[in-house]
Amino acid sequence: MRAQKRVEYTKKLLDEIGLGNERLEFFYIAASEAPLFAETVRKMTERAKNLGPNPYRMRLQQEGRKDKE
Amino acid sequence: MEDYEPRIVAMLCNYCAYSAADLAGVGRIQYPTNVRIVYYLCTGKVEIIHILKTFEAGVDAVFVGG
Amino acid sequence: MITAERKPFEEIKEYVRDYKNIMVLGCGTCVAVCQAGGEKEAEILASELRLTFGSQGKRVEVNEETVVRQCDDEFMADPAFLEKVKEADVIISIACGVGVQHACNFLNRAIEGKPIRVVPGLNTTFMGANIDLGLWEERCLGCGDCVLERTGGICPITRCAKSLLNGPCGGSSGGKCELSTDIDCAWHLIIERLETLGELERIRPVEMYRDWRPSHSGGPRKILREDLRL
Amino acid sequence: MKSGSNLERLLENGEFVITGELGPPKGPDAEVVKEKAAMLKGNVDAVNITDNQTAIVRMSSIATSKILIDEGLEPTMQMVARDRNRLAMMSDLFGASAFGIKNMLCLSGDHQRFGNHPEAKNVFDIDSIQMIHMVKTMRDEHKIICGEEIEGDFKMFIGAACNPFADPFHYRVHRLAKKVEAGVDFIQTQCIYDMKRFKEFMKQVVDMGLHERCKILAGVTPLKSVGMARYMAANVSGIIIPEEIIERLKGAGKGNVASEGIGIACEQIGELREIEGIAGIHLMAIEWEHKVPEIVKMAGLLPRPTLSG
Amino acid sequence: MISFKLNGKAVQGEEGQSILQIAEEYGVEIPTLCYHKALEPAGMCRLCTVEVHDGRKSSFVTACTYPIQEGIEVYTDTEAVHGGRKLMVELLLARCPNVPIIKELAERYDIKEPRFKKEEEDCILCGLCTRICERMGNSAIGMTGRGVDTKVDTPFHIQTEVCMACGACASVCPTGHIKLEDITKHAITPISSEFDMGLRGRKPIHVAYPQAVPNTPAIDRSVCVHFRTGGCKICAEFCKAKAIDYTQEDETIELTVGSIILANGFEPYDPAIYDTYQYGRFPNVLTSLEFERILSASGPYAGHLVRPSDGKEPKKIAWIQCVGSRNTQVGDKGYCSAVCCTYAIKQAMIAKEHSPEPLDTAIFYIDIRTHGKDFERYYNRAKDEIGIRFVKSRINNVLPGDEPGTVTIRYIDAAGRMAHEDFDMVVLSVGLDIPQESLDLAQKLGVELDHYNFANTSSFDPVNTSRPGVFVCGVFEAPKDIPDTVAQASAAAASATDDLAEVRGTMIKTKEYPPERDVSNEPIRIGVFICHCGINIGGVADVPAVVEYVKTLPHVDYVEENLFTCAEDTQAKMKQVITERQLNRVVVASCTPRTHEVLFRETCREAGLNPYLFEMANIRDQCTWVHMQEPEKATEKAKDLVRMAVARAATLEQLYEVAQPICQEALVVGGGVAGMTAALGLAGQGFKAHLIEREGRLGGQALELHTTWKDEKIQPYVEDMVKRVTENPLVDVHVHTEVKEVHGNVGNFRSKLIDAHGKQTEVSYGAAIIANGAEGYEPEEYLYGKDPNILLPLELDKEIMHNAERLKAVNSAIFIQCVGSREQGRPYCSKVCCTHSIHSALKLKELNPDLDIYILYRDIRTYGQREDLYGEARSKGVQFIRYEIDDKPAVVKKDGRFGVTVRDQVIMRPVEIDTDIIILASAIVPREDNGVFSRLFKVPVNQDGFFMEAHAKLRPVDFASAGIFVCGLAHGPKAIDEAISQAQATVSRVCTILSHKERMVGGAVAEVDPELCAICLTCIRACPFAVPQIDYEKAAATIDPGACQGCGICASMCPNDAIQVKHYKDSQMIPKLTAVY
Repeated sequence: MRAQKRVEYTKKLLDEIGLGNERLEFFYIAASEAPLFAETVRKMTERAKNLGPNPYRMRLQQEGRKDKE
Repeated sequence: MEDYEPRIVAMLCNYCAYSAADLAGVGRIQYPTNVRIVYYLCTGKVEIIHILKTFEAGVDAVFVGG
Repeated sequence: MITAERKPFEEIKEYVRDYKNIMVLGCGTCVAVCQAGGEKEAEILASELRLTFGSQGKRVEVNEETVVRQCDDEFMADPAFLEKVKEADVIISIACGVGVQHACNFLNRAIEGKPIRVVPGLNTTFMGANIDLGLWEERCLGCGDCVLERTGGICPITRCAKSLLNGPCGGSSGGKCELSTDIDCAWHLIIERLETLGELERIRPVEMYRDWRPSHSGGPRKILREDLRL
Repeated sequence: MKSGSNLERLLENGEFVITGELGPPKGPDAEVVKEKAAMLKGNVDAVNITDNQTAIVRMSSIATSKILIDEGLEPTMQMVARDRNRLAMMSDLFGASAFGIKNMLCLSGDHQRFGNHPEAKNVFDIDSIQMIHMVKTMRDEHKIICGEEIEGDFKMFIGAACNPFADPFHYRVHRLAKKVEAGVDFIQTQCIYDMKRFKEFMKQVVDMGLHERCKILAGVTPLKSVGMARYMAANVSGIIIPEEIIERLKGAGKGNVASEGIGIACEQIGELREIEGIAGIHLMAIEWEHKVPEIVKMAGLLPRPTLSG
Repeated sequence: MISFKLNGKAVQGEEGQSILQIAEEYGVEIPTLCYHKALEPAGMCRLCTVEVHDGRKSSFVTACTYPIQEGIEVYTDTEAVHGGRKLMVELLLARCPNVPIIKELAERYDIKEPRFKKEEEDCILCGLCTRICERMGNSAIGMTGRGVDTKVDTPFHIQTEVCMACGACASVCPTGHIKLEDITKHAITPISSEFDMGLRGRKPIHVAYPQAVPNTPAIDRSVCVHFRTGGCKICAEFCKAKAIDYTQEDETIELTVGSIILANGFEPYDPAIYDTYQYGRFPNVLTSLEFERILSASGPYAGHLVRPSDGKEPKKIAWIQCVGSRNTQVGDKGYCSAVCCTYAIKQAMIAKEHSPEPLDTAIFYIDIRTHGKDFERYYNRAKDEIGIRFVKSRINNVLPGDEPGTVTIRYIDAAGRMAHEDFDMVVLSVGLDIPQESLDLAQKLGVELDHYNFANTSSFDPVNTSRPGVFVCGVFEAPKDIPDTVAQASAAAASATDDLAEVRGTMIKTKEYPPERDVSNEPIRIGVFICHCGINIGGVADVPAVVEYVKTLPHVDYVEENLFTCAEDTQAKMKQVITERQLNRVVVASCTPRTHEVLFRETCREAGLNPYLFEMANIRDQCTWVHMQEPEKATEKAKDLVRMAVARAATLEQLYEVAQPICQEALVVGGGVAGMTAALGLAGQGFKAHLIEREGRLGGQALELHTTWKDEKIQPYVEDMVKRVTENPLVDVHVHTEVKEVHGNVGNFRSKLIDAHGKQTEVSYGAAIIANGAEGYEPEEYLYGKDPNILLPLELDKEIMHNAERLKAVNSAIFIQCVGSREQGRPYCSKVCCTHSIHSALKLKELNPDLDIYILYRDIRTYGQREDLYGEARSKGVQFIRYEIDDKPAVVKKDGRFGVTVRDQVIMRPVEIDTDIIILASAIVPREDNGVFSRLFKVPVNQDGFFMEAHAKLRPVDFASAGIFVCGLAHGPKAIDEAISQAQATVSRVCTILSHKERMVGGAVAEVDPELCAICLTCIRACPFAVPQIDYEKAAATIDPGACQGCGICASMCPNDAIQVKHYKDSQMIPKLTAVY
């Protein structure tokens, strides 16, 4: 409950930052719900693919390359 | 959009989602390799800064499972 | 307790967009208590800034520090801390308005040869109380002339939207203010309280015009205790 | 005589008075005021001119009042504590008096959040009761608040509002007593639909003898439609509309609701006349000024009395 | 070791391995049709032909049969090889043009149409079936005929006795040619999964269900071919751990014990024996247990709600209640199974949640019996908010519906009319039945059973069987739900150990550990142990590559790979390595910490290392098992997971738990039957109990009760109990006493007690039991208090006890049920009133058989064997009239008598009945001082004002706060036997604390840094256990490590990061998270 609310708040922060709230999600998954867990991973992977890479990492990598040059 | 392999961190509670993840293993339910699971005794311990730092580390998505 | 809330992130971002080395300076007392400016919030804001600028390809260094109180010199006099301040191009103070001004003033005195830029990260809101976890409510405007003795300990100046002094206006309904059912009618509360005290008589006489000079209408205020001065 | 206004004189004479209300336009067009004034002329004894009512910017109450005087009507200038501090109030009162305005109504004012400038800073330097006291002091002691003498004569018939339907109900009469204590000459009430509660209120008023120390005009607003009734009941704080009135309007059937509303208003006026301590009616036909003659006539209040001198 | 080249790449293998085996190991694909790992290769299909160079010549050989040789060069996909294979496939296609696998191969080799004459065969004569049959030890089939007439057949082409229908042949046949029914004379019965109620199959080697303990596969000897023929043994060949041991036999173990507890449980009633419901005939008529599996995410349809006949999503489902319960005609199941109403409601609710389309659910019932705690509220929600239909009815029969797969229920409705309705699925709410094994066991033990075969017990000793020393709990005692079962289990544990208290702990062996090394000043040296887990990890991920990678990580001092890290010999070696290399952090990359962390931590301790210096990477359950098709990615992921674990390991700190002495006394609040039972139980276990009673005498509500529903006299029992309590030297009775203060926490509570004279006493105790009872609702309705002939149940009991003559004189009596219960403001069932009223009615009938008695009720809730009373009452002429909540009976006075008007639900018309006395079955309501105890002990009450247990099912008598327990009416309405059972349960629970001299506290608990604390009070307000306090001297919050539960809520809300949960600090979690790249 509290964790979910904290995630909701953090989603707002991600919007402010510009990463977008969709990069974060909270799921209720009971101990017996293995198929749901797998489905959740698929869902989040699909979502992350659609969203594209974390721009912060991409920039870091570019900077890293520049530094090496 | 470029084709890339996203990296995802899942912060999972021992009693719920982490157990479900283990059970998925026992049942050999296949799912994408992109996820890296981090064990939490309880998702109540997942702090905002944990999530932000994980994004700072470069991950593409995070999910919390309770 | 002084309460505050975080300024919109967009606004903070705009303040510091031109700087390379940013320090987020938390304040560990009042604004920490109201979950706006303590160490945790400092960490979060710093992380947010790194992520947002980083994603835009802007290389910035963002560090966070927290002092016990920004409204007192001694808590900021640590040389190691001042060294870090010196390296920063801008300091986002997430203290109340007092702390921001005081930090700005002190740091500029303490560090020679480099003007220190301090910008606020919070909007200081009110003097209030933590009514329940996650809920703060305004209780005092600091009007400088307290009437609580005759209003059953409930402040009409702060808690009545019109600061009325002679009872509830015609908009009071079901114990709530005409502004919103989220707001209690202060006068309703006062009347109830005085009735339980058996002191309703106390608000019978017409409360006369108020002298607003002790409040901010008299300009910035000062308190002087000669006996305490060195 | 406190002001020598028509309203004051009729009341002193024991006439059952009727006052109307006119909302100034949202612009400088004096013709609008004049048109509305024409509908009211001869049908009411004085006309309240609202002061940025519901915190929506309109032509100033003082200027509108002046136009009314020019049209041969008697205005009651309303003044709210929301927009002026004591300096502005007193200077405006001097000006009003100079224009020949003889009645005024002291109000707190609706909160600006309801109006078209919710971001404005309010004033509330003094409240409505203090305003009553201020005007009374100016009139009776020829002094402004700080104690300085007023140069010249200042006359004003001082009114205030009272809402018997706001909460806490049992305190309402005490608040009225405070206004009386502060020196109010007449009271206009919020519009009345819940007659039972109003009678209860008036009994308290009479028991405390307040009706002998000021004149009380009962507020009446005819209901134009079922929608209006429902809206007012739900959204205007301090208004109670009993379900049976809404049912009656609904029962009137299509096309007859407005006349049913007028009928109800007339019945109410009749009933209010019978209540001890009621000196008149304050008829607030909101954006329905053209119906005022009909209502006043139907209620048997025409012609309006005139007093010589 | 033989080295050779495979497609130009140097590879290695063992002598005797075939080319095919090596190719598979190195991931080189060679097509096969007749090859099977478990069988000797035959080289029949020749599809695996490859080209081999031995330095002198090239030849084409079958890879499955050709042994590897030093220096040869093997090519698996040259043009010549390809051409040869293509020809093979073309020939096969001509022979079997319609076999899917052949068609697939043809497509791969780009063959549209064979150039040869097509036949209509589907057997390719690969011989897998005959070879596997031979391996199974049977040889029921063989190749018959010659040349073109060769085929697989049984001797003489007739079905054979020899074939056991094991199905091995069919399972290996690549083309689907083998039809078991052509071969065997035996019935072909698939092995059905017991856990999935036969809705799907299982293998002879299986784990009973995913959460089974131990989670080890076992061989089902009754179906394993090896145990029938001596053949097969394939599993032994494949198990890398060499764990298969066919010689293991059942062992007879002799135990000498002081007590025996029977917890045999039940079996679900089998509705197939009765054809009303067509179970077993219609596929969409299911038992509730089958439906439970369908709803389960791990069930046969992965949680998708579909019906078995056609896999369609149902739109309408019906539940039929009382199948195998409350029916004396069928197998004499006259009792109520007590659990079915609530479980049916639950299933209907979940079914609605699971259904993507709006689902219509209807429950056909006789009486809804939601008498359990909080169940009535659940029923109301189902009815009023969720929209589940409840149809009061009697079922006539079940017939096929109009649409295929649908089922028609024909029933008689509440008004006695015939009606019918069609459903897509019908769920039978089957009752609880005692299995034959339990009857045999009871007979062996000499334990008496009642006429329904439940163990005979008395209300006052609900877990004692007729034989001393043998105890019972759960459904074998009486039908009951999980909370009551769990509570009763604890009760049985308490009773069974009562006589054994003296020898408690005498057989414990204490483990000795070497002294712990203080590593705080050592440079970090991490040892990483990476497990192959046989092939579970090593078969997917490249473990050696992970090892090489991990060696490059900072602080890593030592890395090794193990076949099984958890194996005993590996553990021994691990300890040795830790000591030798002075490792101060240990990481194991293997399975899940949920099962194995304890073991490895233990290993660390045994090696003198603080157990908190251990971290795990889950590279099996969450990596190789779930990425079996992607070995490279799994390897990369394993590296990441180990890197993350290593990053965290470097930050770990040694944590110490300290021993806190336990005060071996208990406080019992409330001197009623529950409180006294608890106090006596504790005394029996050798612990002192302080029994606090607010009134001047012990006994509580029981002092007003006459007999139990089993006709046991309550007064002598209570008197005896009071005597035993008063005389017991270990029970310290405080009457007229109240609890004023409660301080401390589990193991060490302190309280101030104050008696009627204001005298204060201090007591210390290690645990507390709240048993302050409840009281009867005093009705304002039905003229109560206005006439002495309107009585409450306890007042009637008193009359029966002391004034029976008066009762003999009355002509009629009316009981009104649910007075103050099951209505707004008190939406719970008071549970005991139906039974009490019916029992009282029978008592009245005993006094005066001519008495007219009416019971006005809403649902009769005589659960369990109490149902007998209901039957008896009806047979003795007690009239039952149902009324609805919004149409309650009306009572008026009438010439010294009363007129009671009630709407008869059958004739739908109000009827007026005259009566002399009225008994109001009034509610049980919580005591007002529940609020006081709630504040004092910091324990919650539920919406109705009764105390709320930590978990309704798993911890029914515990509070969430450690060391405080609840029993009896304080917990909710219940019968005397249940209150006693709960009281005994609390004894057992308290003993788990008091039986230790000390308890270890600290470890992974929250800790405040006073320097950072702003005393904002957030932690104090947020902690669900009320642990944080203000330390005024330090001017900071402080957290008692003994009381902290380590949940971390305070830490996550602390604005200054002043609170950290040890072992889960930010500085320990963030490095792990950020090591993700």
